[in-house]
Amino acid sequence: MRLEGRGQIDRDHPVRFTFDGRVIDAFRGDTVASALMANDIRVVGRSFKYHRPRGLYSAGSDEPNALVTTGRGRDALPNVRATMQEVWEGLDVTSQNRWPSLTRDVGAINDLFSPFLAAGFYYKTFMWPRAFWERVYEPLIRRAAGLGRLSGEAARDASEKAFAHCDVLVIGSGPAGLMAALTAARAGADVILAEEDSHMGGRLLSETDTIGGLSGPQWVGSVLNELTALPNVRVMERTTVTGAYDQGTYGALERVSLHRPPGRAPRECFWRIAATRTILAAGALERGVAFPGNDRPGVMLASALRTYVNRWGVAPGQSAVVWGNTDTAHRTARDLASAGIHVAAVIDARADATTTGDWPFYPGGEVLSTQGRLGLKGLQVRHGRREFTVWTDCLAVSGGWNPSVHLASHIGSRPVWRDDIQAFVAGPEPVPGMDVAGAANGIFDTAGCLADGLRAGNVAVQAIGLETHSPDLPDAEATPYAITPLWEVEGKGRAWLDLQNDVTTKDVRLAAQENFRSPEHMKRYTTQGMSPDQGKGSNVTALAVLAAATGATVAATGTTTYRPPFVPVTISAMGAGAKGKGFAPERFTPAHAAAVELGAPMIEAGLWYRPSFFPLSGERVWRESCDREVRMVRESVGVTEVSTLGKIEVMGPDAGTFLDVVYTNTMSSLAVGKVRYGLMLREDGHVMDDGTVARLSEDRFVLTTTTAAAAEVMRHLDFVAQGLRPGLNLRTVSVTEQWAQFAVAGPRSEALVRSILDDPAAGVLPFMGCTEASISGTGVRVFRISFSGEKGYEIAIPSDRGEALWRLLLAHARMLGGGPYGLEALNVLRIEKGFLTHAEMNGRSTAFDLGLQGMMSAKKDFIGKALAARPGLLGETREQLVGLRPVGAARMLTAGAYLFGEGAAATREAQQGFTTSVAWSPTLDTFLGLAFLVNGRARHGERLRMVDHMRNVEALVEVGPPCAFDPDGGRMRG
Amino acid sequence: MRLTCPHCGERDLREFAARGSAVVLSRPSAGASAEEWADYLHIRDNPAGEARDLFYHTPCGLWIEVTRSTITHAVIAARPVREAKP
Amino acid sequence: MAELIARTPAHADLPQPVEIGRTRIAEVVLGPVTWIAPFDGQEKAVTAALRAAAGVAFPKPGQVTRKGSVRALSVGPGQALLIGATVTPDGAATTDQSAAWCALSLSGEDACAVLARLTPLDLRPSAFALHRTARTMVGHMTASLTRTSENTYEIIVFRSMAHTLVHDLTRAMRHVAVRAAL
Amino acid sequence: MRYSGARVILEGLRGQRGWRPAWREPAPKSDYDIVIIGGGGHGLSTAYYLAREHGAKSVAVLERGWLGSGNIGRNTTIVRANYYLPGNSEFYSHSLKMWEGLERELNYNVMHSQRGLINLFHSDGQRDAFARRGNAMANQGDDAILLDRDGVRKHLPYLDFDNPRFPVYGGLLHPRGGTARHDAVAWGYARAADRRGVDLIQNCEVTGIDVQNGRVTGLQTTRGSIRAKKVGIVVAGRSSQVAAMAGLRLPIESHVLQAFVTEGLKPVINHVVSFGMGHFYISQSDKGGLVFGGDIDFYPSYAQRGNLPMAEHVMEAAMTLMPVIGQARVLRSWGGIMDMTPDGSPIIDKTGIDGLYIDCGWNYGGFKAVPASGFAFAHLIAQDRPHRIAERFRLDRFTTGRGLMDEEGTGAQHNLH
Repeated sequence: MRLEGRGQIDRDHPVRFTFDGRVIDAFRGDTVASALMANDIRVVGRSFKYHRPRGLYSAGSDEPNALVTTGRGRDALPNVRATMQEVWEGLDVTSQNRWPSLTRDVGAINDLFSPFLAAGFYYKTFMWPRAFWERVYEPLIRRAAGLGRLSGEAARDASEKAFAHCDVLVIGSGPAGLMAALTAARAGADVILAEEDSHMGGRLLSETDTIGGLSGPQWVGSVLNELTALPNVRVMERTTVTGAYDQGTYGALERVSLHRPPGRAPRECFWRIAATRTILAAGALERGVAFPGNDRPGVMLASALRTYVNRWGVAPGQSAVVWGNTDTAHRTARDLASAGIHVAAVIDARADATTTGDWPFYPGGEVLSTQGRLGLKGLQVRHGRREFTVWTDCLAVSGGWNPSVHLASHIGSRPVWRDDIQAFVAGPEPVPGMDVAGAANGIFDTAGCLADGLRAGNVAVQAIGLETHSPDLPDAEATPYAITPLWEVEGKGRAWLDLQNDVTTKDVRLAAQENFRSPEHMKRYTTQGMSPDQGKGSNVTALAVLAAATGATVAATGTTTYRPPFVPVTISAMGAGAKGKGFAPERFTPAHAAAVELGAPMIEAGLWYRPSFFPLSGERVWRESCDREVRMVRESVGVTEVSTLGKIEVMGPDAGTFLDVVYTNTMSSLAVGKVRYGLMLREDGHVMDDGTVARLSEDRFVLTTTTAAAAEVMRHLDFVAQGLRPGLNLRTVSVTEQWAQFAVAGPRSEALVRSILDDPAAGVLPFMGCTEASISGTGVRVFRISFSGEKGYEIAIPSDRGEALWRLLLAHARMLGGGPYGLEALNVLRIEKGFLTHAEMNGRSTAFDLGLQGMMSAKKDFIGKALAARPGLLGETREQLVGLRPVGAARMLTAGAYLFGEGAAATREAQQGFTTSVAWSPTLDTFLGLAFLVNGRARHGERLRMVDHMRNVEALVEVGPPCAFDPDGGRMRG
Repeated sequence: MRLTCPHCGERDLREFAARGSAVVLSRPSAGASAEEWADYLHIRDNPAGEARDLFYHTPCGLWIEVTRSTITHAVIAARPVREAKP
Repeated sequence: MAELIARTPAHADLPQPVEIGRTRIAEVVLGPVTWIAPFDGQEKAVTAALRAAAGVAFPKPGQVTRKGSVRALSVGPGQALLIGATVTPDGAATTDQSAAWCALSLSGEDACAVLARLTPLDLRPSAFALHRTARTMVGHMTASLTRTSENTYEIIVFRSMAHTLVHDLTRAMRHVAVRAAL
Repeated sequence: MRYSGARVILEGLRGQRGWRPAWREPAPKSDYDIVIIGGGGHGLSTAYYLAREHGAKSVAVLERGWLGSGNIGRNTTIVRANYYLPGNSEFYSHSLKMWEGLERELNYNVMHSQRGLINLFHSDGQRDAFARRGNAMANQGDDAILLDRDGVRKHLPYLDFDNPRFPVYGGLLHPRGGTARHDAVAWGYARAADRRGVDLIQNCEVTGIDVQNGRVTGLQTTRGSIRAKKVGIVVAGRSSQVAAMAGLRLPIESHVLQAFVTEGLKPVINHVVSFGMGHFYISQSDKGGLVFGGDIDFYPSYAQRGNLPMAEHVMEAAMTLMPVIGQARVLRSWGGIMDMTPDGSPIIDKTGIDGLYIDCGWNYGGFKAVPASGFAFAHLIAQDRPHRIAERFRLDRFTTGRGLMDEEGTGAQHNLH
C-alpha cells in the first residue's frame, strides 16, 4: 500500500506499466518492486526448484525473489531484478518460472516431493537404464530448470563499451563514498564516483537520520552539487562496478537507458576503468535469519522495509513485526511507527536489550515459524518459555550486516572474520591500490562512515601525490554496533538459506553428514550461492550453519571465493559492437569494389575479402567460371589481385645477414634486381611460411608472406631482430598497405606488361628478376615471379592507384584474350604445379616433408635448423608430400581424406597418409590431389585407396610427384 | 592488467601479445647439443612467483621482457628485449 | 597514356564529412608520407638532416614535431612518419607510405567521449596533451592517435580498414549524441 | 552404501538420516605401497583404477586442499573424442567409451550427457581440415558427421547465418560428444576409490619428495612423512613445482583459462557448439546456465582468474555467432590453471627416478580424459610400462621429435595450443 506523505517519488508524474498484463499505477521514481508493493502484489516470483511463492525480500541488486522479464521479443530481458528496474510508461513486466500464473503455478507440485529432492539426490539416481538419461531424465530436468527464458530471437546490438581513466575510483555513494569522493575531488584528483542505484546517496536515501542538520537526501544533494560542478569529477549513477582486475582495472556496467522506453540510446554500457587508487565504499548487505517458513512472502529484510517505507512511501501491509539482533530492529520499528504502520511486536535476540517504543517487546525472543500461503499472516514467537502467535502481514528481519567485500576479494585476497561484528571484512589493501571504507569496512554508523570516507579519501590523495584539503565532517548519528549471533532457528519445517536455489539448512546439514564439509564442497553439493544472486544474502549464514554442523567456528570454516561479476552482466553489453561484422575489422583491397562490380563473390581470407571467381553470363556454377579462368591463364593471360600478401621491407647494412637467420636458404648472396623463393621455419623445425625475397637495392629487400601469416611473420622478424640478433643493424617495416599488387600470368603476360609500362623494355625481365618502373608516370615495382606455373609477373603500385591499375590491366588483358581470375582458379593453377599453401604448410610439416630439404643451407645457422634435425623429423617414417591422380572407376578426389594400402581396411592403424588439397584440373582433364604419405617420395607409381567417410567418397589413386604440370618449369621460365 | 611499454608508457593488456617465458631469448649457439636445443625450446622453470615473460606491444612493434609475479600478476619491471639480452 | 586516378582510402565510406551530434569526422588527405627509422647511431644525423630539409626534428616517443604543414609523428621505437614533405635522409631506413594509411579527423565537443568508446588510451589532458601522439588500439585496429587541437584528434589506421574505422566511429558518435540528448 | 532411486525414496521418507559419508576422513598412515599426489579428477581416478584393475591394497591420495579443488571443479565440462592425430585418437576414443559406462561403474550419476558436439567451420580450407578430423575419428571407430550449412541450420537454427563476420560454411557433428557434471566426476571417483580402501587425505600438502639412489622412498607432507614404494604426481596447475621437488624440470608452462556461466535459463542451447574462428565454445548445463569459454589469457599465471580482454573477446564471439544469447547475463567467471605443453598434448610417463611417475600436461583438455588418464596412469604405476592407449604420451618426444601430437599445428610455443 502507498503511504501518504512519505518517500522521494514524484507524485506529480504518474506512470503506468503492466505486470503479467495487469496495469499497475506508479509514480516516477518508483521501481517495479516499490510499485508492486504499492499495489499490494505480494507474490512476485516462484522459486527455482520447489516453485514456492515468493515476495519481495530486499530492495537492491541482492534481491533473490523478484526476478522478472521486461520487454518482449528480441528486447525481452530475463531475470531483471524488480528492485533495480525503474518504472516507465508502458514498461512490460512478466513474472517467471510459473505456469499458468504466479498465484496458480502447476510447478508447485514439486514442493510436495521435496522430501525426496534433498541436496545431491540426482547424483544417487537416474542411472538406470543408461539410455534414459539423455532421452527421459535429462529433458525433464532441463525443462524444469532455469528461471527466465530467452526470447529465441537475436538480441539487438544495442549496447556500447567505453574506457575511462581516473586517479581515484570511488565505488558507492553512501556517506563513506560521498565523503571520500569529496575529499579526493577537493584535493584536485580526477575522481570517478560510481553508484549502482539510480540515485546517489546509498542508505542515506532510505534512513531518517540527519547529517549536519540536513536530512539524508538533502545532504546528499548538497555534496552532489559540489561534485558535479567540479571538472575533475565524473559522477556515474546506475553504474555497478562488476569486477576488479589487475593493475587497477575495473569493469563496470552502466544501465544507460533501461529506465526509459526503448529508443536509439545504448541500453547499457560496459566500462573498463583504469584507476590509480580505488575506494570501495559499497556498503553492507543485510542478512536474514534461517528459520522455519522464512521464505513466506511478507518476510523481508528490515533495511529493505525501511527503504520501501522511507524512500518510496510504500508498505507491504498494515502491521509488521520486527526481529533482529542489533539496534537495526529498533530503528525499523521507529520508522514504521512514524509512517503509521502498526508495530505488532519487536523481537530482539539480545536478551539484555531494552526499548523506548510503545510496542510489545520481546528481548531474547525468536520467531519459530510462519503462517500463510501466498503471503504472511502470522508468526509463532517464542519469548522465554512462552510460545504464542502474532498476527502480522510483514516480518522485518535482520541477522546483522555483511560488508560488501566482493570486489575486494576478486583478485585473490581472502576476507577476514571479525567476531565483534559477526562478519567478514576485507584484509588490508585487498586489491593493490584499493582501500575499503565505511560499512564495507565494517563500520555501521553514519558518523563512522563519514569519518572513514574522509580517511580513505585522504589516503588516496596522498598516494597520488596531491595535497590534502579535508572537508569538515558534519554531525551525524553515532551508535556503537552491538550484535549477538543470530543465524538460524531450528525447528519443524524448512528454513531457507539460498532462496533462489531452494537450499535449506537441512541441505547444508546433509552435506556435512555426507562429508561435504569444506565450504566449497558444501556449496557445490547443495548449490548454495550458485543462484543469480550468488548467495549475496545467504552465503555467510550458510557458512555459519555449516560451521555449527561440523563443530567449527565460522572463522575457521572460511568462505567460498567471490568472483566477478558482482552483479550479472549481459553478454550483449560485454560483447557490444561485435554482432554481425563488428567482431573483427574488415580489410578491403584497393581493387575490391572493382571486383564486386564484376559480380565476383567475395570470400573471407583471414580479415581480408578476396574474389572467388569472376562469373560470365551463362555460367551457372563456380566450376564453369573456374575452369574457364584456369584455361585463360594457361592459354592467354589472367590478372588477379594479390595485395593481401604480406609485404615487408628489410633495410640496412645487416639486412642480408638478418635474412640469412630467418630463412633456411641464403639471402645475403641475392643479387640486386633478383628474387628468390624463401622458406621460414619455426624454431621447432617446422615450416612457418614461405614467400619471395626481392633485393631492390644493396640494402633494401622486400619480402612477401602468405596472407594468413603476414602478422605472425612480422612479429617473428621483430622478435629475431630485437631479441635474438640485437647487434645487427637493420630496420623492418610492413609495406603491405602501401602497395597494391597484381599477378599477371599466362603466355601473353609479357605482352600485357609491356603494353602498360611507360618503358616497355622494363618488362623484359628474366625469370626471378625484379625492377622498378613506371606506369602512366606512377612508380611501380615489377617482379618476374609465378604462382601459376605460367610466365608471370607481379606488379606493385601505391595502393591509392591500385584500382586504376586493376582496371587498366583488365582492359589490356581483354584485348589479349585474357581477363581476371579469382582464388578458385589460383588454387587450381597452383595444385597443378604442386605449389604450397597453408593446407600443406599446416604447422606440422617440415621442409623435409615438403621436399624442400635442399633449401636448408648447411653453411649457416638459421631459425629452426637445429631442431629440424631431430631424428623424429626426418626419414622414412615421415609423411612426405606427393601428388595423386584417380585411377579407378571413381574419378573424384576430396581433401581431408585418408590413404590406405590397396585392399587395407580404413582404420587408424592402417592410415598411410591424407589428402591436403584437391582440384579438378581442366588443363589435364583429371582430378589432382596433393597429399602427405608415409615415405611418399619413395612410393611414386604406387596405387592406394583414398577413403573419405565424411563425404562418402572412395577412390583408387596413383602416387606421383607433387607437380603434375610442366614439371621442368619451362613455361614459367618462358 | 596493465603493462608498461618502455616506448609508449602504461597500456591496457589488450594492446599486447604474450609469448611466455623470456628464456627463449637465450638461444643456444649453432653448435649446441641436441639436448640443449630441446631444453631451450621446451623445458620451462615455470616459476610460481617472480618470472620473466615476453610481451609484444602490437601497436608499436616493441618486444619487451616483463618481470612479474605469476601468482599476484604484479608487474615489477619492463624493458625492451634489446636491453634484456643476457 | 592512360591516367591512373588515385583514390583516397575512405572515398567510398566517407565521401563527405559526417556530423553527428556534437562531433564530426572527415577524411584527412595526408599528402606525402615517409616512414623513417634511423640506423644504429644515426639518430642525431637524421634529426639534423630532417631539420635542414623540412624544419622538423626526429620526434621523441609520443611527440609530434611540426613546422608549417610538415609534421613528424613518432610511431614506434626509433620510427617516425614524416607527413607533408618527402625527405629520405642518409643514415635512416626510409620507405614511402603515402598510400598506406587512412587518416580521419574527429572533432567537436564530444570528440573525447567518442574516442573513449574505442581506445583504451588514457585521453585525459594530463596523459595525452595537445600535439601528443600515441600508437594504440582503436576498436580492434592498431592505430596512431594524435591530438591536434583541444577537441580534435587525428586517427590513422591501415588503409584497408577505412571502412571499419568509419563504421566504428559513426556508431560511437551516434551513441554519444543520443546519450547527450537523454 | 549403494545409491539407487529406491534408496533416495527411502531416505526421503526417513528424513535423509541414513546417508553415510561419501568417503572416510582417514589420518595419513606412515607407509603406503602407492601414493598419488593430487586429489583432482585424474588423481582420484588413478587411485580408483589402481585398486580396481590392479588390486592395489595400500593406496593413498594426498590433496593439498579439498578433493576436486583443481581443474576438475573449474572447467566447461565437455566430454568428446574428436582428436585426429595418432596417440590422441586412440586415447580419447577409449576415454569416451569409459565415460559411457561410468555411472554404473561408479554407482554415481555424473550426468554424462551425449547431446552432440558441433565444431563450426568458416572457409573451404577449414572444411577440409574438419573433414580430415572426421575421417580420422571414423578410422578410429568413432562417430562423426560432416554437416553443410543447411545441416548446421537444422541443429542450430539460432546461429547468425545471415550477417556474421565469419559465415558458417558447415560443421563437424560428433554425436557422442557432450558434457558431464564436473564435480560429480570427482566425487564419484572419490567415493568409489574410498570404497575400495583408498585413503583420501585432504588438507595434506606435499612439501618434499624423498629420493635415494635414484629411487623414490617417500614424501614429506604438512601432515608428516609418508613412506611409499611408488609415487604418482598428478597435479595439473602445480606440476612444475611438485616435479621440482624431485629435481625434475618439465616441458610445461602454466596459463590461465577463463570460463563463464550465465544465470539459469530455460533450454536454448541443446548441443556443445564450438566456434573456431572466434575461439568460443558453449553448452547449456542441466541447471540452465550457459557455460562457455574461449582461449587462454596467454601470459603465464598461477592465479585462478583472468583479465577483461579475453573475457570481452569471448562475449564478442557470442554476439557475432549467436546473438540469440545476447540478453543472457553472465553470473560468474573463473579461471583454471592449465599445464600447457609444447605440442598441446599430455604426458603420462616415467620420470627417470625409479618408482616416480607423472601424469601432466593436459593443456585445457583434461576433463574428458579423466577416466582414461587414471586408467592408463594406474597401469603405468602398477605395471611399470605404459598402457597401449597412452604409450605415445612420452616426455622424450620433444627431444626426439618422434610422435609429436600438435593438433593445432601452432608449434612449440606453450601458450598457442
